[in-house]
Order: sequence, then structure tokens, then C-alpha cells
Amino acid sequence: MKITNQIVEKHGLKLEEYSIIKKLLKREPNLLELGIFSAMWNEHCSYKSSRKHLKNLHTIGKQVIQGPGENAGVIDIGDDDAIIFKIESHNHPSYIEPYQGAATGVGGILRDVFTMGARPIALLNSIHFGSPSHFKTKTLLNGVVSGIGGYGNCIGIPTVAGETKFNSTYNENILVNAMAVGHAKKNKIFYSKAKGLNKSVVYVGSKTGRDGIHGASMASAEFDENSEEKKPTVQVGDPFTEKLLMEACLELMKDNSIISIQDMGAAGLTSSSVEMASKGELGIELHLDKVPCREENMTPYEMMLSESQERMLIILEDGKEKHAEEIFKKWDLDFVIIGKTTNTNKLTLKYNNKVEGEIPLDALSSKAPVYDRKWIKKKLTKSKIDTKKLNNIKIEDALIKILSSANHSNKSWITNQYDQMVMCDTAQRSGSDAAIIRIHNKQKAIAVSVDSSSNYCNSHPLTGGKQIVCENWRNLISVGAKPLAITNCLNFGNPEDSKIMGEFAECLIGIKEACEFLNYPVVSGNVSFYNGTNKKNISPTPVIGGVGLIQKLNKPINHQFKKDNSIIIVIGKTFGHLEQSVFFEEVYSITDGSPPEVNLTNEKNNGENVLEIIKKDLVNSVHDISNGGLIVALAEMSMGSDYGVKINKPKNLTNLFKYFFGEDQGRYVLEVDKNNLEKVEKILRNNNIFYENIGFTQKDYFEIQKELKIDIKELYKINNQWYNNY
Amino acid sequence: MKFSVTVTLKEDVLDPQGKVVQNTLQNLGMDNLKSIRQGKYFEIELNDNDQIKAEKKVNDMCKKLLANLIIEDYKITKI
Amino acid sequence: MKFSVTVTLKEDVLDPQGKVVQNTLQNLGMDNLKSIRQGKYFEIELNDNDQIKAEKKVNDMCKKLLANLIIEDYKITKI
Amino acid sequence: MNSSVIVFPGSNCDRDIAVALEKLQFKNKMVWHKETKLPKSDLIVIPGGFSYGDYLRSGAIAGKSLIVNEVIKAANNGCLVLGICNGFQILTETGLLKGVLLRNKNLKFINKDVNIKVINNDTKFSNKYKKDQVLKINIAHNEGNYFTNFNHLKELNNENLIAFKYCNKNGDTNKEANPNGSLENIAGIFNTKKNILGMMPHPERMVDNLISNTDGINLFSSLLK
Ligand SMILES: Nc1ncnc2c1ncn2[C@@H]1O[C@H](COP(=O)(O)OP(=O)(O)O)[C@@H](O)[C@H]1O
Ligand SMILES: [Mg+2]
Repeated sequence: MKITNQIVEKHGLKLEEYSIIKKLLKREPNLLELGIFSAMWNEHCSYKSSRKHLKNLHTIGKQVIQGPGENAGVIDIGDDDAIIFKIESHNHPSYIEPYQGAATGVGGILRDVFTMGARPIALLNSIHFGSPSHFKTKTLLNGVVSGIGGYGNCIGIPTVAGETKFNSTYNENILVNAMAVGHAKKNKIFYSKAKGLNKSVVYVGSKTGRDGIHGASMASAEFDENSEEKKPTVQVGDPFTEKLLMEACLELMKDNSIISIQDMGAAGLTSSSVEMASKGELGIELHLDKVPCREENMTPYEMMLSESQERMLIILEDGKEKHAEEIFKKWDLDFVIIGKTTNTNKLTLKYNNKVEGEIPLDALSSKAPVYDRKWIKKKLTKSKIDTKKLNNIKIEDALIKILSSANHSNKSWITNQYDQMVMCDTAQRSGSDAAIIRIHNKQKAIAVSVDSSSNYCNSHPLTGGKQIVCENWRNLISVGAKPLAITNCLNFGNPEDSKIMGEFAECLIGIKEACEFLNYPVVSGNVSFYNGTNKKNISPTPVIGGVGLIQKLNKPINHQFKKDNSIIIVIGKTFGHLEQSVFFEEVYSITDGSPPEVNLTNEKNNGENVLEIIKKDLVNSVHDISNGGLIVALAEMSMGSDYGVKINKPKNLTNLFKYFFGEDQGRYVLEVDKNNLEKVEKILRNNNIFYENIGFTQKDYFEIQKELKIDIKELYKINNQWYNNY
Repeated sequence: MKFSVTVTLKEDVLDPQGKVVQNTLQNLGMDNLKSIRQGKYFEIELNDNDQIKAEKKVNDMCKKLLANLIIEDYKITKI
Repeated sequence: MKFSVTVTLKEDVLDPQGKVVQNTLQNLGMDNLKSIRQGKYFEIELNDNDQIKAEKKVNDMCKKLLANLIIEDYKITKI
Repeated sequence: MNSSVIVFPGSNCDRDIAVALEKLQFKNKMVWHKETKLPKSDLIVIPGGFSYGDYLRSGAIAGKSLIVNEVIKAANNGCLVLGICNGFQILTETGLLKGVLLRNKNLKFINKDVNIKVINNDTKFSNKYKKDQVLKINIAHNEGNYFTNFNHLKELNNENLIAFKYCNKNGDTNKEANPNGSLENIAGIFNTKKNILGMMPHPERMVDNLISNTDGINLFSSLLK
């Protein structure tokens, strides 16, 4: 078949890129080869627009065993334990088919983690939908939530935390990011780099079907009216087979049979084989007639580009084939030797011993295009609001409006659909600042949380990038964990637009600054560009997934008030920043202005001191102050507990709205027993931490002196009705 | 007026359920079994006398709710 | 040789799924809907030429696995 | 006591139950579903999970596995059998327990802590509990909506074969306290000889205060007597 310009474009390649392909090959590619180039050179696999910026991220630290570049990041949590984790997007498939899109997103990220030798111990997700009133939102929400649950529940990994947000920016392009966290032994970590000549290349798992052909290119293309036509590329997940695959792989990993292993994710057999061989600076030869197929008459093109789920590629040590095969047979899975490693530095594809395609590996990897796209900076803006106008609303009404809104309602309608307890190590389930998972059979535990704030990032990407790392760090601190490292999923619009590329570049600078300052390196991540439709791009939405360590888990700490008459301390200074706040958005529909400033020095000092206080067992509960400000934090601590608060009217700030709803960063609320107060205050004073005692807890009522008094059961009810009424 | 609707997965779409059922039946000794695919079945009764109108309504239901047209096909039969 | 099998819940068995589907459809404005019941559908292909034998086999499959006779009925049709 | 936990390819609470049993000093063995012989056991546990993805009907395919024939034989010889969640579904599919578990009435998977009430404490499985004691136990299932025919329901009531019922904090077994639509709020039942217990809630998740509570412990310690 003659390759025409039209065929090239259909493969998502630019004509300039096609010329480079011809140069690299020194000839024209055939269709199979073109398909392989298109899969490897698209944004999703090649990171051609983002690579230059990703290189600047902060990725090092004593705790890092493996940074970005492998299937997932690996960190050291002491003894012989390692934690392996990563986050990934499945936005476009989930918009087309929410259940299967979300389910296969979970399946994909789990494979990234157990490929490296880890038993997955927790799942998280960050999901963003359009406005609740948009006609698609309800179906998408239902489908995505049951898809995430359907996969995780079946395979038996607890889904323990996440975030759910609604914003019209996602009306035509939802975000579904899934994160998996696994536990491995430090000396038993598996990598994808191939080693040695003539080693068996083994295909295991499900059979290959015609599903998802060109899925990776879909993930790298904008949506338009014709997206409907792309529907058949949606894949159906099979969590049961994934469970078998996981158990079989973990069983085989117990001895020394595996040289390297790689899951077949986006671009399936193509990217897995190319990655293994090129990392090992070897060649690889595949006999496609051996590939287990689900459908009759599948072509080499279809096999190489299929994105059928639940498959892996393994390179085995000599003589281990039979042993490995027995394990996969035990789990009723296909096991076929489909090729071998060579010294040619080429990807060689044969069908019935005839060469159907041959491509130098560097043309697919190191020589793939990298772009230095134009980008422009964003300036800080100022809102034109006159804050005097605010006084015509009551604090109570504003609070209730926020607590009953889609974005700030209790999420148990969602989290009750996820098995959070399976594996019996979940010490803190969804609903707190971070979830706590005990390391099986040990006293230590990890804390995990995912966070994003697209409003802040949209208004000022640099500050937003910094802020979101800090918020994630705060969430881990709040449950008494020392933050160790993060993974990030960067959801942005079209990178060919210099404004969007600017958002990306600046967010990354912010992320880098915060990570560096907090010694909170990035160890893995994923970039998702082209989120948008017909030139309407989503607000920049970097999602941060953090992992922290609790050295000795005696009693899990969360944000629910525990006792009557404890002192309430706010750590960190309240200036009253209302621009970009939930208060402005929900109560006044004002969305302009700049985000709150991030002061990394304060952030670090405040956080470290809170951690110290928790470690010394001097607090009953802790909550960070984030969206909605102090009052929402206090309400969250009261709802679902038996205790509310009695808050004194603030002395310094005259504008109560600023005081209670301002979203100044680096703040925490602590519930402290009277007899611990002196010790806590001493620590804070000695370290020059700004703090205020603002009141105390009381039974049954949420009260601000002379302003409001509400029964906490009533607040709880208000906070719980949105999902049930939707 | 009564209709039956069958909803089946499109041809190239993976059918995990059918696969497991097929394996199980084969393990139970049903060796002549070539393939089995699983779908959904609905029996729908309408208060309607006009068959053409009624059928259009059932068709509507399939599109709106009963079938996921992205991965499934459906078929309506009057019973 | 190909057969279709439909498996439906017995009359007196609660059908939570059918009920929810019915409510949803009615909320979508399908007011002439009298009742809807949901079941399973299988397409089974056998390597067999003898229809009587083949049908017996399918019948066997239903009894052994595809239907739970305590709560479900099944029907086999050649297609 | 010797216990055996049956492991299907999609079981996922097998480790959890083993941990709980070992914590209570059972001598436990894991038994792979393809085996044809059971080790000597006083107690057989069929754990929760998605034995075969719960495809077709939950528990249906597991009900046809090789090892299940051995479980049936042992149960008929009086061996104690405990089916939790998917294990309960499997027991109904094999016919060892009557009735079925339909989809939850809201058609959603439900995971949360619920209250259940001990209805019959005069059995090998429940003698360490008080009658009408209210427990807080985690549930996690898609199909926990217990259904049976009229005659069997009568038998369950007359012969005192209901083990647990869903209730509220105060022990009222009303409609609001029923998470999944189960007939008469039934959360667990015995067979006529009371050597088999099937229940939807997960007692093995309630044996450690650091993770949840210890309301499940007495179920296992009852068996030790
Ligand atoms: N999609 C989801 N999956 C799991 N847990 C979720 C999800 N959405 C929200 N949650 C949980 O709900 C709680 C509140 O979320 P959020 O307000 O984002 O917390 P925070 O501001 O502390 O990050 C958290 O415990 C979070 O883990
Ligand atoms: Mg928080």
C-alpha cells in the first residue's frame, strides 16, 4: 500500500514528521511501520511537547530508589521495604464510555505497579466532571464511579482516597486520573530494561483483540464532533483476568526467572517491546503469528497496535521457560514465547517467518521528535471586588451554601461504592485528609492523598503549581505522616497553543520549586495534553499524588473532633485572602483575581511543627485549612463527630468573611487537650510558629460567638444531601 | 403489547463473562462448544395499541438506557 | 449450529434491576410502559450437526450452569 | 482447631480470613480450588472476593469447581462450614444453603460499617455473643439482597435459623437499617443442622482495633470451644 498524505494524517502524524521518518528509515515505511511510528511518536508515548520541561523537575532525594522513567516510581520506607506508585490519566476513554474507560484506567495503573514487583495495597483517584447541570454530567459521574469501584473491588485492592470536583471547564472533557500504590521488598524490584542476547520474549495474559487500536493516538488528539466515530476503540476491562495476571506475575517474581518485565499499556505490544529493547540497547525480534489472538484473521498491524488489556511482556532467563509456563497455566493464562532479543538494535517483526517490518529502535525512541514549543507567561491579576459589599450576606447562609454545594458535599455516596477495607490494613479510610494504610504485618504505615486546584492554577499557574504540592504535603502531615515523594498527572489543553504551553511550563516551575524546598521529589507521573474540544481547553489541572510515612502507627489520627472542651488552635497566619476562594465562587460566582500566596518557608516550618506535635501525641485531631477557609475546616471537623465548637470572635481581623473564608496557605487546625496546651504552645513558641487559640470544642453545637449557632447534626445533614438528591 | 429486546456486545468487543462461562462449560465436559457470548435480555410490556408507535418507543428506550451503543448492539422482537 | 438462550427470573422473584430500569424509563417520560423485566441472553455455537443432540446439550448447559433453577427459567431457541 | 480456607482464583479476602484465624490460634491451611482432597479440618471457610469475577451470577462458577464437591461431602458429615460474602453466595449456589443473593436494591456496590444483631446465639458459631447483641461490622458487596421462598422463610423463623439481621444502633431491625433490600433484614443464615453459616458481613475485618474494632472476634472464638 502506498502511503499517502491522507494516511499519514489519519495516523496523527504531521507531514514534517513523516519526512523525518523517511529520513530515519532511508526509505518509505509500509503501513505496519507507519502505524508503529504513529504509536511511538504521539504525545502520549513520546512526551514530545513536555520532555524539555519535565527534565527540570526535582526528582532526587535520599528516599528515592527509582525516579521517573520506569513504569512507576520507587521510594525507600526503611528496613527492606519499598513503596512503588504512580498516577495515570484515562480522560478521553472515560468521556466516551465512562464505566469501561474508568475501569481500564484502574487496570492500567495497577499493572504499572505490579510489573515492578509490588503487591498493590491502595488505589486512589482524582475525578473532574463538568458542571452538575450539564446534561452529560450525571451519566458520566455514575459510570466513572462504578467503573473505578467495579475494577478495584473485584481485584481486591482497597480504593482509599481521592478527590471529586465539578467545574464547567470539564463539560466536554472530564478528567479521570487513577493512582496505584504498591509494596515491595527493596531487593526485589523489577525493571523493564532488557539484558542479554537470544533471551526468550514471552507474551502472557489475555488474548489480543481488535480493541483500542489507536487508543494512544486518541489520547493525544483533541475532541471534535467526530469523536463519536472513535467509539469502537474503547476497551472492555476484565478485572478477573487482571487478578490472575497479578497473582501469576507476583508468583513468578519470587525467584530469579525474570530479566525484565513490562506491561502492555498504551500502544500495547509496540511500546512494550520497543521500550524493553531500547533501554537495554539491544534488538528484538517478534513472531507475530505466535501472538494469542481473540479474533480470527488479525493482521500484524492490528496486533502491534491493539490495546487489549491485561497483557504483559516478559524476558526470561535461559531455561526458566517451563517453570514460568507452569505458573501461568496454573492461573489459566496464555503463555507464549513470541520472540527473542537480538543484537541488531532493531525491532524486527515477522509473520510466518517473513519480515513484515523492521525499524531501528533509536528511530522510535531517542530520535523521536522533541519540541521546544512556544510559551507565554501569565500575569497576576487583581479582582475588582469591593469587599465592603460582602456584608449583606450572613455568615451562616454562606457556610450552608458551601456545605451543600456539589464540590463541598460529603463524598460518601462515592466512597461507599469502593471496597476500602479489603486487605485489612486500612487504618484510615476516605473522608479524612489522607488515608492510612498499614504495611502488612508491620507497625509502620503509609499515608496517601491526591490533590489538585485548577482554579488557582488557571489564575496563576506558577503559584498554583506550588500551592498544590504544598496542599498535598499538608494533607499527609495532618494524619501524622512524614511526606516522602509524589507522583503527578499533568492534565492540560492543547500544547500547540502558546498560552496552554505557558500554563504547563509555569505550573511545572511552581511544582519544582515547592518539591525542592520541601524535599518532596517527583518519582513518577504522566502528562495528558489535548484536553479540550474545538479549541476550548480545560483549565490547567495538575494532580499531585503524595505518599508519606508513619514510622509507628499507634493510633491513626484524623480530623474528627474527639472530646468536649479541648482547645482549638490555628497554626499559621490568617490574612484573609478571598480572591479565587470557594466563598467567592459559590456565594458570589466571582472567579477572577489571584490565588493566595505560597510562602514555602512558613509552609515547611508550620508543617514540621505540626508533625512534631502529632508524634509527641499531644493532639486529639488535626485538619489542614484549604478550600473554604477556617470555617469550612472547623465544620468538617464537627460533622460526623459528637462535638462542635465555640469560637471567639477574632480580635485582629475586622472583616469576618475574610477571617473565616480566606484561603491563606500553610494553616492547620489542632484540637488540643487542656493539659497538653502548655507543651504544645512551648513547641510553637520555641520555633517561632504563628498560632492563635480561637476557642474550644463543645457538645452538639457549631457556634461562633454572637454570629451563629447550629446543631452539628443539622450541618451533617446539609453536607450529606447533595449526592442523594442529584 | 409485548416486546423482547436482546442486547449483545459488538463483535470485536471483549466479552469477559462469556469467556469465563465458556471455559467453565468446557471444563464441565461440554467439548463440542465452539463459542458462547453473553448479553442482556428484556421483556417489555407497553400500554399501546399501535405497533409502529410502540416499537418506536422501545427503540427509544434501547438507545437511551438499555443498550450502550458504544460497545453494544440491540435487537427488538414483538412477542 | 447456533442457539439462543434467554434466562429470566421467575414471576415471584423480586427483580431489583428491572424495577430500577422501569423507574428510570418512566422518569425519562416513557409513560406507556407497563412493565419491564430483565434477564440474561446467551448466543451459543456448537460443533454439532444433529439438532436434537445439540439442543439436549444446550439444555444441559442451562441446567448445570447458565440458569439458577431456584429463581430462574430459561428458554432455548435455534437461530 | 484445624481450619481450611478455600482459595478460588478471584478470592480476595483469603489472606484476611487466614490472618484472623491464625490470630485466634487456628491451625490453618489454604486449599487451592483445583485440589481434589481437603486436609483434615474442623472448619472450612469460603472467603469473600469475586471467585470468578462474579461473572454470570456471583458464586455460580465457583459452585462448579472440583473442591466444592469435597466441601459438600464434609458439610454433610457435619464439618463446620463458614461462607462469608462471596462464600455465602457460593454456598447458596451449591445448595448447601437455601435461597439466593440478588443484587442490592440500589444496584450499587456497598461498602460501609453496618450494625447487625445476633438473632441466634445458641450455635457453634455464635455462642460467645449475647442474644440480641448489636455488632458493628463492615459489608462490601454487590449482591447481598437475600431472597428465599415463603416456605423456607417460615422455616428460617420457626427453626431459629437466622443468624444475624441488619439493624440500627439500638437494635431495631427496620427498613432504614436494611442496606441492600434483604428479606426481613437477613444478614446471615444457618442450615437446618446449624453446622453451616453463610453471612454477608465480614467478621474477619473486625479483629483489630487499629483498623476497625473487635466485634468479629467472638465469631471465631465461639468455634474454638
Ligand atoms: N473519588 C474519590 N474517591 C475516593 N475518595 C474520595 C473521592 N473524592 C473524595 N474522596 C475523599 O473525600 C474526602 C474529602 O476530599 P477533599 O475535600 O478533596 O479532601 P482534602 O481537601 O483534604 O484533600 C477525602 O478523604 C478524599 O479522600
Ligand atoms: Mg485536607
